[in-house]
Amino acid sequence: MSTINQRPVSNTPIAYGLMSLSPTMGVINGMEVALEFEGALIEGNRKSILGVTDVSCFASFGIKGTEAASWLMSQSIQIPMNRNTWVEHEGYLVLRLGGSEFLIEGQYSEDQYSHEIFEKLARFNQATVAGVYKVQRADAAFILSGSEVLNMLSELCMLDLRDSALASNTLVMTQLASISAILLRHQLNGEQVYRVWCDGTYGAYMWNMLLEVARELGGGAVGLASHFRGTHK
Amino acid sequence: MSYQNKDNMRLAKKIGEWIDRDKVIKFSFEGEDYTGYEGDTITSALWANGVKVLGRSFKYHRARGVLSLANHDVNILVTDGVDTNIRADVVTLQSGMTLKVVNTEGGVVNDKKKIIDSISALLPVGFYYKAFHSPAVLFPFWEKFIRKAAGLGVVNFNYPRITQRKLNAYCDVLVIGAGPSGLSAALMAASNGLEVILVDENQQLGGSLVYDRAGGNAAKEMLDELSVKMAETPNIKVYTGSYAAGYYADHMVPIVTAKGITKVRAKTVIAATGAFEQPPVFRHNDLPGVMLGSAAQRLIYRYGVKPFNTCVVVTANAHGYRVALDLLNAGCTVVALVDMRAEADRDQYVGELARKGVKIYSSYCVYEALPSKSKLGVRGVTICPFDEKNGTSNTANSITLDCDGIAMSAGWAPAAALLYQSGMGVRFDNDIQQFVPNSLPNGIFAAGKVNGVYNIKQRGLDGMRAAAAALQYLGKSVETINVDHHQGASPSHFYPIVMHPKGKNFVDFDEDIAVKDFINAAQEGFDNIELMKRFTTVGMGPSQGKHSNMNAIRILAKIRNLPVEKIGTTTARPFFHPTPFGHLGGRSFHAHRLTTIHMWHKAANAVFVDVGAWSRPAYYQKSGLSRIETLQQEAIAVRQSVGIIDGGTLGKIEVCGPDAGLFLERFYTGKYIDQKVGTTRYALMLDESGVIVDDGIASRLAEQLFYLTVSTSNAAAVYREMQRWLQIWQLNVGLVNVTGAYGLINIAGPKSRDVLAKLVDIELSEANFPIGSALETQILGFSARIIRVGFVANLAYEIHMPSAQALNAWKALMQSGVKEGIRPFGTDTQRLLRLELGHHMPGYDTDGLTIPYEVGAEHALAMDKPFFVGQRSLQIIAKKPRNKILVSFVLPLDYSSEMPQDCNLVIDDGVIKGRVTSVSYSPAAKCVIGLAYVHPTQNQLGATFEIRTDNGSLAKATIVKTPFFNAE
Amino acid sequence: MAYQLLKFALGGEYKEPRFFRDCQTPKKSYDAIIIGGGGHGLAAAYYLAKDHGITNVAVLERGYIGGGNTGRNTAIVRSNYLTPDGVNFYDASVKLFQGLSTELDINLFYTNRGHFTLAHSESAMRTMRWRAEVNKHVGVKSEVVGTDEISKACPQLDISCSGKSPILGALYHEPGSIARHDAVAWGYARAADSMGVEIFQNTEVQSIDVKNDQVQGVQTNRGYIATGKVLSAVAGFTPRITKMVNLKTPIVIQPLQACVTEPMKPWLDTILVSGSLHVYVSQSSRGELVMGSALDPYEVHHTKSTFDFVEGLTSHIADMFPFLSNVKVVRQWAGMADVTPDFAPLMGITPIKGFYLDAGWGTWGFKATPISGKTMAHTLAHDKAHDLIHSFRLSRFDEYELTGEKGAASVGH
Amino acid sequence: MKLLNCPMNGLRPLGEFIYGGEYREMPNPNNSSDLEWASYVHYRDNAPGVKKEWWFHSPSGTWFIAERNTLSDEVLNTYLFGKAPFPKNENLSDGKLGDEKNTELSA
Repeated sequence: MSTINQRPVSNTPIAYGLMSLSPTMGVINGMEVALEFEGALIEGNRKSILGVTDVSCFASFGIKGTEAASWLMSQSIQIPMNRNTWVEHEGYLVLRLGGSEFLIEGQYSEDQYSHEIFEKLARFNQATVAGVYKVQRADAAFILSGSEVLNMLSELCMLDLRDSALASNTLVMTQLASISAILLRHQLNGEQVYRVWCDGTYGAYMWNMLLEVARELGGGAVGLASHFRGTHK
Repeated sequence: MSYQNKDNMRLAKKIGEWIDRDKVIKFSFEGEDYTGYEGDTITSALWANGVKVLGRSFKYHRARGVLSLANHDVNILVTDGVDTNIRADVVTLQSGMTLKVVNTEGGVVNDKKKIIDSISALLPVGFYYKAFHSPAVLFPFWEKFIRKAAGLGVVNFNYPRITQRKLNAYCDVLVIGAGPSGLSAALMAASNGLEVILVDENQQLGGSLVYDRAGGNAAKEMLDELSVKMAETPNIKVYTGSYAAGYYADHMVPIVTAKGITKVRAKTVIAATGAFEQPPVFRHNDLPGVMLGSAAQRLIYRYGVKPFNTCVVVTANAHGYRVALDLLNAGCTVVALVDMRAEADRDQYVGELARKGVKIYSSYCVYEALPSKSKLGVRGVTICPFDEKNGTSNTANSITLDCDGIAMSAGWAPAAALLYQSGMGVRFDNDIQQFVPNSLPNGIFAAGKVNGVYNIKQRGLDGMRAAAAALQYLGKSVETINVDHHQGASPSHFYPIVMHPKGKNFVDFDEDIAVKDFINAAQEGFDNIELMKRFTTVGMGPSQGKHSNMNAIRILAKIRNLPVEKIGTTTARPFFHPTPFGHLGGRSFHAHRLTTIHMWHKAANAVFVDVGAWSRPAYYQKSGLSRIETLQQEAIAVRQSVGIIDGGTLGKIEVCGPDAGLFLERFYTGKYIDQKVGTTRYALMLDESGVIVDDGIASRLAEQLFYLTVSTSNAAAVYREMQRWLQIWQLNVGLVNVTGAYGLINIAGPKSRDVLAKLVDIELSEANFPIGSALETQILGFSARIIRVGFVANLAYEIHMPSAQALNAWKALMQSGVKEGIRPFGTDTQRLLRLELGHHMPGYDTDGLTIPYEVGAEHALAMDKPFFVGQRSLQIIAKKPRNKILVSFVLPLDYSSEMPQDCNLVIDDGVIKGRVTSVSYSPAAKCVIGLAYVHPTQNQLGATFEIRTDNGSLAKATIVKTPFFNAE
Repeated sequence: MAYQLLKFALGGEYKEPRFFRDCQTPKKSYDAIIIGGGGHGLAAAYYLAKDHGITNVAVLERGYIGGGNTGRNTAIVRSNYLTPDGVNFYDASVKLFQGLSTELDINLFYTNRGHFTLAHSESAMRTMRWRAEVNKHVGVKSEVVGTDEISKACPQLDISCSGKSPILGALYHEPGSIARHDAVAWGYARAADSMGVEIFQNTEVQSIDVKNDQVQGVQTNRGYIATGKVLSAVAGFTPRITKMVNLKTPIVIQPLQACVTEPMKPWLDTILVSGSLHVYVSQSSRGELVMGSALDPYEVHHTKSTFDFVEGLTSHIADMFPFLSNVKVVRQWAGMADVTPDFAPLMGITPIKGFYLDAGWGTWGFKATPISGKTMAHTLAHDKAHDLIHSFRLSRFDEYELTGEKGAASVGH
Repeated sequence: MKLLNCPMNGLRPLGEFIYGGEYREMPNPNNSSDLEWASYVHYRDNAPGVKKEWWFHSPSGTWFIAERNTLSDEVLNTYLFGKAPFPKNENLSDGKLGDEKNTELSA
């Protein structure tokens, strides 16, 4: 009997959707993702019109239960106080999904990556904490950027997502391209972007739908490298 | 031979016209070349060229020209060879168009089908209910002719699939109609800080201000003033050339544009939709050259086209006088103005008309229009004194006037379809002879003509009144605005119908329905407006009664001697205008789910099958092998060595917390409280009527953690039901749906243990990890759950891991099994494998009525528990006799006749006793095996029953025990 | 035939009589009262008079005749059901339909077009085989066919459904037909009236008088009418009537929507149904495509249209016929359906003596019009359910004897 | 598309919801007759009027009760099961919805 303990590189949930595009791939956070599709110039332009970026590689941790909020606070994690809102804190986002479920997502930054918090969270043991349950997550996660994002979302989502209707720290659990998704508006490198999470098994479908509309509107696929200069092969 | 006189009818440039005379457009119509200008509609360009016969009517194939120029000239449908049923009155002329009229035989001028018109007396309304059916054998013969006559344009089967974008938009106030009241409403709402969307079906703003000018400038000046304000107001989003297709619940109004649909969700809606001009009814009111007054005005001011050279205006309201002045202004000779009214207060225009030499005939009607020799146009009119009270014409004193056209203005019908759809209550206002809103739902407002306001100044004010009401509704404090009730003569005549013994006085131009048809229908008992509509088909044509319903109501009221309001109206259904499939359908969202191993399957030539939203390998195609052969090979690999299947699509649910066992005991039929950690139990789910819904495996991974696998197609529904029951039972349980978050791989077969053992650090021996074991461990450095299962083989393992690692795990297992000849298999093979073991599958071997007793699942029912869903119903059902039971059967080893199929019937003495649910040749059992429902009296080991195969032969099956082969 | 046409041309005077009398004042009592002047109620009245000689009958219609689901359906007639009882019942209806134009002397435009139920999955193919086997067993022409045969009957159909859900085969039901639905009601009304049945329009039943579990009469806006027998034939409104007699049923009212296109030259000769895409479509004798979909997803007692219905329907039809992109939908409408848990009707006697149900018609009521009329007339006349409708009795729900139609529930029509 | 107010997520288009049928009180299975139980399982309060119904908001996984007039299709009120006007069970919940902590958050 032999044991392989070398944890292999994992696949983004949209891997199947990337196959025909042959992007330059790289490993971030243990997951192989698309860094670049057509080069900085083209993608920079796309990004300003309508860019779609797969960020499923961001570390994430899910938890729910009546005591989830207090447990997170006991771990010195700042949480949003109202349901369906989110906060950003020291390189990670905390989404409060409904009242008692949380999704914590690490944000990529150039120099340091907030591993610490996720290492701490990974040590969570359900058997020892009453009223708190781990939610295994495998979302497909996206960044939507550029001037035409609302145009795209107005076709794919029935909700009013304009600044006037979607408060800055509010998230919505709704349907995008007819499947369930979490959506919020966020600042990234000083630009307003929209973030989308959906069940990873719908990831390739979602990626293709987002790209189909983005291309019609003058945008397209944008690699991680266009958003995060520190990411490279 | 050229029939059309081809006068150049184009006028000198008109202020505010919609055409660009610098841009000449060439096109052809019925084989002849013409030119028009950018901004013309097809109809306006043709009329400018003197072309008057633009189409043929549907039923009698009568020549037709311009009627409304407002999107209900549905006799003027053309095809450009690609698209069909193009509405020439509103569709913008494009360069190079090659147009032909639809539904003619030999062209619009010489249409051979016009013969039908001359035998129209044989074909009164409803005639087809009374003909052709007897003798019955001949009906198919007649039907061929009827079917040939049906329909308008010919569909182009090569037309491309177009999917237009459908967008969602939001606003405080949606104003529909950009005439004076709509514009005023939008401006008022916007100036109070509201977000406004304004929509109008015409290409430019202004409504009747564009064309209803009475030969003067006042309307144009008012429009200019409003346009300046519009330009200064940023918070109005304007959609022109776009129509509001219907009103739907909670103020949702789809706006149809050339490029797609915008679904507007408004907080309030103001309908300033105006009114449709209604034709007076007289003999030959349908000839090319007879048109509505507003159509003549549209031709003049929008397109710079002269409607007639010499004309008569027939009217029953003030609008006709305005039309006459506009016609004079356009250089037409107005021979006479015929006013059907006895003593209307003669308005301000009478003097002006008289000064300009127009003779006015009061209390006269147009008795008939006189067709030209070719019957393709008007050569004159016969007018005569008219008693409007009785509707009688004094033909003894008739006068004939020469002219080439007639403008008609007898009244209006409110364009109230959206208001009706919103739930408006109406009353009939006798002062204006119109249905007006009596009650409107919350947040819905009406303004302008549709609200019964006709005075031009009051229309603007009424828009502001509606806007103020909308503002108040939204909580803004503004002063209420009051609008005067209508003063003076009615804008609509109470009965603009002139009888004629020879008929052809048309009410509905779409369907060629004349006055007599209504009288006859009523005589036959169809004297309710809805019955009349169905019997005569009035209002059922493509214009949906926009120019015919009101006259039909008036005629029925007269026949029944009832006031109009007692007749009521027909229901106004969406759409306001016919709307294309490509717009309505839009982009199609065909959501599908893939496991992370999908790309591996694809590369390995998997043949996929849809299971709900999922795409799963059914089997892996090998070149040179049939599907059946492939399945059997995959099955043999599992039986002899090891096979592997992607089960990532299975539902996976964690049930956690102190009450988890109790929860499962209520939700499923079995017992779980005493289940040992590290073991699995069967989980059978029933509905409240005792019917089988789903089954799966419950693995107890920790004291307070059960891990449930449920079937792929039921996963979402099972989780949903768990959530609901949990709310009702209020137990201390947490539910987590990890269907997408976990990958699942099943390796099965005698060598599966060896293959798996290389990758895990646990003892997999039979003694240590027997069937029914489950634990959490590590594989490839990440945590995984391993469950010893027995669905497809006696030795098999499910490995559950985070889905991002599933492909790695799959590859590692494939690698690990190279020596053993590991082979992937799909769902089709899986069905065969489980059949060989004798397992039934919910949804496959059960249907929507199957109870546990019918599939031998008594062992799974813990009837001694205090409660489980479906238990009480089972107690009732248990007392009843069974009428079917699922049995396992084999066919003789040498069976070589027609192969039975799933769903072939079990027949006993000519009576259906059951059916086959699963059947296949089994390579392991080396015979045909299957499951079938039979009557309980047939159920004895070794007994035989008969299956009727597709070709009708009977296959004799023997009931046997399972598994079907020696599995050890 | 020639006479039928010529008589309109001769004489000049239009001599056609009323289809049925304009009844205004009901008698004090009738032998039977039928609530609902749709196809079913009028057919029951006709067969009561014709088959059983019971002519002292009033039909009470709240609105106008044929104004409910009779005038709102997509006029499809077929008998390819799943259970032998269902197939036999509807087959008897098809047979009555075939002779009905002659019997009622009105052209119902009953036209035999053939009916394809398309299967887009292996499991749908299995269900098709099941239905075909049962149909064949009781002598109804249905068979599973492959895509070649579908293409032959309808060459315009994109068998791949735009690549989204390829068609694998179909259940072909040769007798599938369409008819002019309004005319069915008018024909029965005229025939019933001619035998003495009185039809009252604009007559609403406000309550039903029951004493000692026996019907005594009905209260209407035209006054009280005594009777010992009341038939409720008001699909879509059944719960409002059963509430009057405190009778519990499993019916849930759900809207069913439909729409039509503008007329085009006939090209679609068959009736197509797709359970997976939730659509059915045929082309009427006017040249319109008549299209429908599955039931609306929740209970509501009104007939308002929804936009999502027409969005979904057009998208799916365009998958089947991509060239329709610029063909236009003219009108949409809705009806209310009595939906039962086992997708079979509720017919026959009830625990209240003299109160009979003709209900639970879901989306398949039109095609049953003649046979429901005939069997309900029999049931009223004998105070005992006709054999053909035994499985449709209300008490099956108390007895846990639901019909097997539930087994393979899908879009049918 | 009609709008429905999810107590946890606010006003949403109907397409985000799944109808869960009429809310019915289950009779005590131990002391109801077979007929009473069959009636509970199969029969419905089906005449038009204001009904309590189950609705499920799909993207968030929220079951709730809606009071709806089935004649006008007007929704009068929506709330989580176990909240007013139902008698409240102070015990426990599934830890997702309807617990006291969550309700305090509904600002």
